[in-house]
Amino acid sequence: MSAARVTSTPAVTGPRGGKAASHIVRPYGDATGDGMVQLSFTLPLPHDKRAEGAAQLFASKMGMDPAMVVHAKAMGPDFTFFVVYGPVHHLVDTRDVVIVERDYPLLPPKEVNSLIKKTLHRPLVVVGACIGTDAHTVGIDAILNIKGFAGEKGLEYYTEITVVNLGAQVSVPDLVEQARVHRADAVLVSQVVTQRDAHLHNTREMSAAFREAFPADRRPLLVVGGPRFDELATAQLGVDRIFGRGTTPGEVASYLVSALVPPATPTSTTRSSTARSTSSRPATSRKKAS
Amino acid sequence: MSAARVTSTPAVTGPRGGKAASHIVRPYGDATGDGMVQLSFTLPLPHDKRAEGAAQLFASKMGMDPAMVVHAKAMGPDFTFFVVYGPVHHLVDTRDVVIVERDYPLLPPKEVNSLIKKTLHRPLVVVGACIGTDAHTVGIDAILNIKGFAGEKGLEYYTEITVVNLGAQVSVPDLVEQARVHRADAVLVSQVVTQRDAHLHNTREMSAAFREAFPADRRPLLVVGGPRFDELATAQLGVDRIFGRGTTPGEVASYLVSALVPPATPTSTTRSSTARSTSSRPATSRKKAS
Amino acid sequence: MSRSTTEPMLDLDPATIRTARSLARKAGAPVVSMAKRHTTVSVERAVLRLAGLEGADVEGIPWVNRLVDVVREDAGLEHGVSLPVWDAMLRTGDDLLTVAQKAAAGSVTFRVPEGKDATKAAKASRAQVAAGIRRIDTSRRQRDKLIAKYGQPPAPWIYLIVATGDIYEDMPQAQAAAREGADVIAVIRSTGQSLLDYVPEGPTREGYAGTYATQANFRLMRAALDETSKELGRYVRLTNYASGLCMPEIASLAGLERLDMMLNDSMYGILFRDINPVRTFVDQRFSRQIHARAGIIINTGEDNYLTTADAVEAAHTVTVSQLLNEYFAKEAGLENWQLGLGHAFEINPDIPDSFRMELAHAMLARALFPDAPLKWMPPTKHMTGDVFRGYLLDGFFNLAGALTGQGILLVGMMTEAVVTPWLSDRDLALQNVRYVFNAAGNLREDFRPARDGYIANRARQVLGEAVDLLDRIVDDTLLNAIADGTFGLMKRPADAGRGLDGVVKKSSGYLNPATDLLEEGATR
Amino acid sequence: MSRSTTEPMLDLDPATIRTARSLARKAGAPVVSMAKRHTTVSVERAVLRLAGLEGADVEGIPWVNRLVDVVREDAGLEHGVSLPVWDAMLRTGDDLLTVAQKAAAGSVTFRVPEGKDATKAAKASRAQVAAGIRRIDTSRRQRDKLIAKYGQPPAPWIYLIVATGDIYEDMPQAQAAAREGADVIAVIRSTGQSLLDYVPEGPTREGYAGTYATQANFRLMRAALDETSKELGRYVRLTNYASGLCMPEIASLAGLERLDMMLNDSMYGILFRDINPVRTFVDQRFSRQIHARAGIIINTGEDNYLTTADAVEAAHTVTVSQLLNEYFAKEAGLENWQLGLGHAFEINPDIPDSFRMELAHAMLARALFPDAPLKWMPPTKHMTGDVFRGYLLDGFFNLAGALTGQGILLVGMMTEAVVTPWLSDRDLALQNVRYVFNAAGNLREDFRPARDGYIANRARQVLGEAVDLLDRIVDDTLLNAIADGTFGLMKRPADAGRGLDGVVKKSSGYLNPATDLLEEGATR
Ligand code: B12
Ligand code: B12
Ligand SMILES: Cc1ncc(COP(=O)(O)O)c(C=O)c1O
Ligand SMILES: Cc1ncc(COP(=O)(O)O)c(C=O)c1O
Repeated sequence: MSAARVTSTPAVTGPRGGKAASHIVRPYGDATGDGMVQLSFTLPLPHDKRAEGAAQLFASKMGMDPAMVVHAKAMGPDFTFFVVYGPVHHLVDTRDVVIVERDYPLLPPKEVNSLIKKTLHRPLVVVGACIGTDAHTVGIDAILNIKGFAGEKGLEYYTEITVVNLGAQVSVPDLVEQARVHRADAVLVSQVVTQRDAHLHNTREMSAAFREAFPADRRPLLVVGGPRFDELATAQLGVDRIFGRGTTPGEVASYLVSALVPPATPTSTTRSSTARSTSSRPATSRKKAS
Repeated sequence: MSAARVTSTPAVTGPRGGKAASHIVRPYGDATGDGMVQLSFTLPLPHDKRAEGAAQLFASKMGMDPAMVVHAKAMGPDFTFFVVYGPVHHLVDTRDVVIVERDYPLLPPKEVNSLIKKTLHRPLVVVGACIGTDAHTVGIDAILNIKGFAGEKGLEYYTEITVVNLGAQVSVPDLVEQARVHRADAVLVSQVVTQRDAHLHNTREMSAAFREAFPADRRPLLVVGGPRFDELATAQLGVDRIFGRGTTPGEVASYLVSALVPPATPTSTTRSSTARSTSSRPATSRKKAS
Repeated sequence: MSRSTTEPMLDLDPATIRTARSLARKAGAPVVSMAKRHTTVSVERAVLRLAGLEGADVEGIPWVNRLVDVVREDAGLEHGVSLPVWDAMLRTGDDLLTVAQKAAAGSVTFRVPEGKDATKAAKASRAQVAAGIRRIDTSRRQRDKLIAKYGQPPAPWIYLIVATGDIYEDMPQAQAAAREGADVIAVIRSTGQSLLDYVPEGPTREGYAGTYATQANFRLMRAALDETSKELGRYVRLTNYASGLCMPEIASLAGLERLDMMLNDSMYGILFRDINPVRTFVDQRFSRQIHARAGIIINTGEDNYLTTADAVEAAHTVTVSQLLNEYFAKEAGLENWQLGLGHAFEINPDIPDSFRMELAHAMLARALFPDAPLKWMPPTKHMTGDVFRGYLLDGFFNLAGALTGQGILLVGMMTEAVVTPWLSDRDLALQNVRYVFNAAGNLREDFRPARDGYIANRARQVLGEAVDLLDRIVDDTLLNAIADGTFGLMKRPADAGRGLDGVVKKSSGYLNPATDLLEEGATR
Repeated sequence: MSRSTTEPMLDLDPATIRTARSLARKAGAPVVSMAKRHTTVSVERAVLRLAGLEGADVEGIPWVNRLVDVVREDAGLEHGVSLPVWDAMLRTGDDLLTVAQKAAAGSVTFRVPEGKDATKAAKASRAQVAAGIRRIDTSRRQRDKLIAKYGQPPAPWIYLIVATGDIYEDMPQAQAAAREGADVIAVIRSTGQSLLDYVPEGPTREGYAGTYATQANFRLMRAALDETSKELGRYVRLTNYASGLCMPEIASLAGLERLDMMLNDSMYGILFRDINPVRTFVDQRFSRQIHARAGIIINTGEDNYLTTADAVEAAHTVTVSQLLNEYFAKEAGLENWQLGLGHAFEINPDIPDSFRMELAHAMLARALFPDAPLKWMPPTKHMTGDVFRGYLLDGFFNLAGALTGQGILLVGMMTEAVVTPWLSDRDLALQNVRYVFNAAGNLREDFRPARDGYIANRARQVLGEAVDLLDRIVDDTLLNAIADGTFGLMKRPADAGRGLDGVVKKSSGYLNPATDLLEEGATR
């Protein structure tokens, strides 16, 4: 069977300037600098020439020039679907890109365990849940359950981490209560449903409740995750860290020790400016944001 | 078989404001005003967090906010492909949309024929060709051949139109020569290959040659067509009319009589400002642009 | 694709199939008898709804909730609500609504009547509930009439979802979807509804990723689709969800308002909403009795298991669940044509021969339940933000549906991993269905898996594993199997989960006129 | 998908197949004898190229063109260039390049030698041309060695196009495509090249929608792919186009530079480039003799007909053309494994059963040419700007390829109707191929069209129409059929079209050492 050979790990060598030193990039269709993109959308207009013109105008407002309306299809009498191709003039300077760098070393489970043991002298307690009416547990389970994710074992596998997984549809008061009962060092919350910004509302409600329920120096570390979060939004949401699409348990474990356990090995000091900025725990128990 | 019932002529009634009187529109994902679009492109960057950030930044420059990078895939070591979803803040005022309105009445073949007969007293001569190295004849043939397009017969079907179809790969000098030999009233040129703007270069070369070869009042009407032309570009390209994607022979025939034959019935006077503006033929033989 | 063409043969051993069915019966029977020994607050509220009690108090708490709560406080629920309530009505001369209002106000108290009082109360309650049952019968006859008039759409029925959260947005979107070719419209429910221990009242406009199921919303949408059915000359079916803590009430409302299909799985609420298993099985039995009476087609939820468990490893759990769902359904009076047993195209597409394995699983279901419509669910778990790949995958899902003769095709959306479906997603998705069925629907004639080939062997293997698992379940009880994470890897012990406090053991004097009418097939 | 599985049977009548082949021979034979009676300027230039004449003058006009033009002026071409040129070399003692330069400068004149001079010139030319033929033989041996070392990739071979217009861009893109899974890389030619009556010289960077085919470009790309073959442990084939006015020269350069496959159709240039039919058939015969010798696989162009004619109505013209291409190829010495006969997935996807009809056509080709690799071309005509729909259609094209065991799969691009392929289009397209072959490649085992079913009937019908058409062609001659618009609806009379003035009737004293060596299978 040929599929065995058609490997899924292509290795394209950039034809023109793929390796260019420049920080300024534009989309690449078939040649460096051509800026080509594909766009599709619906306009609430009946399909006619004017609608196609409106689609073109809209695409040109997005920076496509010339915007080629290559497909237009009526969807009933009031809507038209468009596919548009063309070059976009915007440039991106990769130095302007703000991301949450991994500002902690990735540690294997063994090291995580021994760090906790050596420094905390007790297991680190993690309470996890899907809050609100969200019942998507696969994501949080991927982080917490032994089975894990992407070949990495989940936090339950770590001998020095005690995991309390509350499951789905946990109300915020229940979560706060359970965190108190289990003396949680960290609370891990998952939010997958994002319609009408449900994930943002729920997260803010959750962080406010913890802030109210705990004195600043006793509040557990607040971590949220889910496929549609902006990892930069920690300050707005009042949490300590956000994890997005494709997070692995090892990353979370490594982050937790770096945040909760004084480091045994020196770690990078280029922490993102937002991380932990909302926390006011003593630096001994948690590494402060720089 | 169910497919027979799944008709291809849906008739969606706009849930929210599909019929709103407003001229201001935005894309519609699942609700009026949500502004949602889908975008895909490649950046010449290796796939990592920074590249995803760059994709997000690029999309936000296009007006998406928040821009959700929902898919990122390495294509070799130097390129990453992205799919981005999100709402765009740009609005389109449909009154700003400039289109080439059909500024002539659509006439059935019979009327076209009788108009020519009555007024010109001789057949109208049309010379058609694909110029340059373009060998895509299907488009021009759709307009010229009897067989036609989209259920409409081509110009050869019109008893009062004489069609000389030169086929593909015709050089500009040959075209000018043939137009002279056949005393063409109109020259119809097709351009389908658009790579490196071949269609624009070829069209400009063609119109310049005709301008040089003919005195202004004897120059044939110059019409170009092809799937990627901007119908508004007549002035830049030096032609009298441009036809795009999905043109039908009936439209072309109707245009030709309206442009070349004094109207028997009064037609609309709201001609687009660019149409025929480059012509200086006497108004008796051609209707002038307003 | 015509049903008359030679069915591809899997050559399954009929004895094994019989074994599987009898094991399912053995595994299910204890649960049924447990269900018969209990009632729940929602079952009792459903009885009141059938008796015609509608509306809610100023806080939006339905009168049925108010009434059942007070009865429970005053007299307990072991005897059901009917005896205490109709006893009170007879005593006060008030109608049902007035008694409910008085109960809420604390101006009436309830007792369990005895002797003649009990007989009178029983009779009165039966008469009043029977009127509700007759309304269900009328709805069913009306549906039958419309279908007789318009004709049945050929299989598979195209099933599309609307999910705006606002019934007034849902209606035109549903009508549009019907015009575009949908045979069935499902109105997705708001994420939170299944955890509410009451059914919201009135038309609603603010659901989350779905619209609340209310009697008023049912009525509005049914009317909208009746209008469109007329316009199209084709009966457009309406679907909702008989799940969550109010399953019996929702089922009753569906019967009254002529919904045509209901999502109704025997274990979904347990596994995916953490609803108490006993509560679920009790509620489920009542709901299915209603569905049976109402001529509603149920859709079961085996597809859900494959979103949390692996579709290859857990393939046999789907089969087991289908057999259990079948047993519970039949026990409740449903017929084969009402069993939209669920299964899904959820195998990791990177696995070699994944498509053929999908065919094997789909054909196994087809072979085991030849007379059930089967509901074929599209890929969700392995959909990603790569919408192009997603569109292709949905095309192969459609092809599998065509090749294996599925009855109900839930149309897949390329944006599955991104957003709830957009208008254009539905349009593109229907275009995909159209292409596949039009271009390749009849390919089924040319599809003849070898009797000993990959597909037949895989089907036999899954059936074998299903029998083994059923064997173990019979040994250890179904409730324990559920507690152990057998289904969808979710562990749900029988003594945990929501709604347990709404479960009540029946006394020997328990009366439920609705159940009686349903089980007797009576109209008065 | 493994070739060993039971081939689905079409049950075609062997007698009809024999009739079809013998009619094709009858239709083609007059054209072959016409071809044998003529030579062309390009055939003569190819002889000089085989003799080692490379390079161009300051204006970029290749020396072979300069030389042939002067010879033609001085002595006519009826005798071929070889006698006059080697006669001049023997007379002047100059080497080939010097003679060419002198000819261009007008400092040498040519004559047709006679008697002993003729014998000497003939001998000398044969010796020098034989060296070129031996270089072709060496290339072929080297290819065989590499394939022996790396092994043959399993069918279908994944065929990808690069088309940047710049050989230095093409190289890394081709290498990338190979790493992503391509077995065959085709470098598309610039739109204008086929109309040039000379082969450009040197590496080129400015093609239009494709890159010029030059000897230097061939060499550069072959080296780049050899490097990648080594890296991947898999022989990556290189393809170009032996078409247009320089077909014989391009074929010769391909043989010399170890290209592995060449687009080379007997009628493409006539129909789609308006090249004179006689010119084409003469050039084609010589080209194919070279390809036969070089072990090059040809790809024919039947797919093109379906872009101008309707794929259902004109299905039989594809079959007819395949049979003619086969006849001409065999006559020129090509073997079955070298016949990449073309066909395409171009039926309007809105037609009912379009996919099954595609299968019927593809299986017909498979059944008629069981030992030829067959080149399966993706949808182009019915692709639109709806790239989602296009991606789905390409998926079904891939599936048809898998189900019918095609040998060479030209990968379809979702942007077909929009732009020449982007980097991401190729990546997405390969992902599509991977999914289909991985998930459903083996479905071929389960695909058994009934002997009297839709598919078999359609195949029989097309074969019947092909036989009828061949009958008419035999009656009326192939040249007239071409003039009448039989193929691709293009009307091309035998006395029109480009390059006619480059056709020369051979005299009785005509000499072509290359043809002699090729026909004799000699090396000296
Ligand atoms: C599986 C699934 C379900 C299952 C859930 C089973 C379960 N027990 O989890 C079932 C079938 C029950 C279900 C139901 C519904 N679903 Co659902 N479902 C999905 C599906 C197919 C996959 C989600 C998933 O499991 N992904 C795999 C995991 C591993 O990825 P992940 O969640 O992103 O997690 C990773 C990271 O985000 C991160 N992470 C996530 N959480 C956390 C937390 C922490 C602390 C950290 C550190 C990291 C982290 O780490 C994980 C590993 O990398 C998606 C579609 C899709 N393909 O994405 C729809 C989807 C999520 N569902 C959706 C909806 C709307 C629903 C319903 C509400 C529909 C309805 N109205 O009935 C219901 C109700 C659910 C509810 N009340 O919440 C929508 C959400 C739309 C939106 N953006 O708002 C989606 C996108 C489908 C769609 N397009 O409509 N669903
Ligand atoms: C058919 C086809 C061919 C056939 C052409 C046969 C023929 N005799 O015409 C063949 C196989 C020969 C061919 C070859 C090539 N093709 Co081609 N081909 C196509 C294809 C599949 C369809 C084009 C078509 O027939 N459309 C149908 C007609 C009816 O539509 P139309 O041309 O738009 O015409 C309509 C309107 O535009 C308008 N119109 C057009 N002309 C005129 C003129 C006038 C006066 C008026 C009034 C109106 C009018 O009216 C018509 C009816 O509505 C397209 C892909 C696609 N699906 O679009 C590629 C495509 C056009 N080809 C392409 C290319 C690159 C080539 C090649 C150059 C590839 C190569 N390097 O070998 C070659 C060489 C051709 C050359 N020298 O020009 C590219 C062009 C890319 C670009 N945008 O620059 C495309 C888009 C494919 C791709 N994605 O790469 N091709
Ligand atoms: C079988 C079944 N029941 C019910 C539901 C709906 O769930 P909820 O009860 O949350 O509305 C689903 C969701 O897909 C389902 O599959
Ligand atoms: C058979 C065949 N030959 C040649 C070509 C290339 O054409 P050109 O001669 O214009 O390079 C094609 C184009 O697809 C083809 O199909």
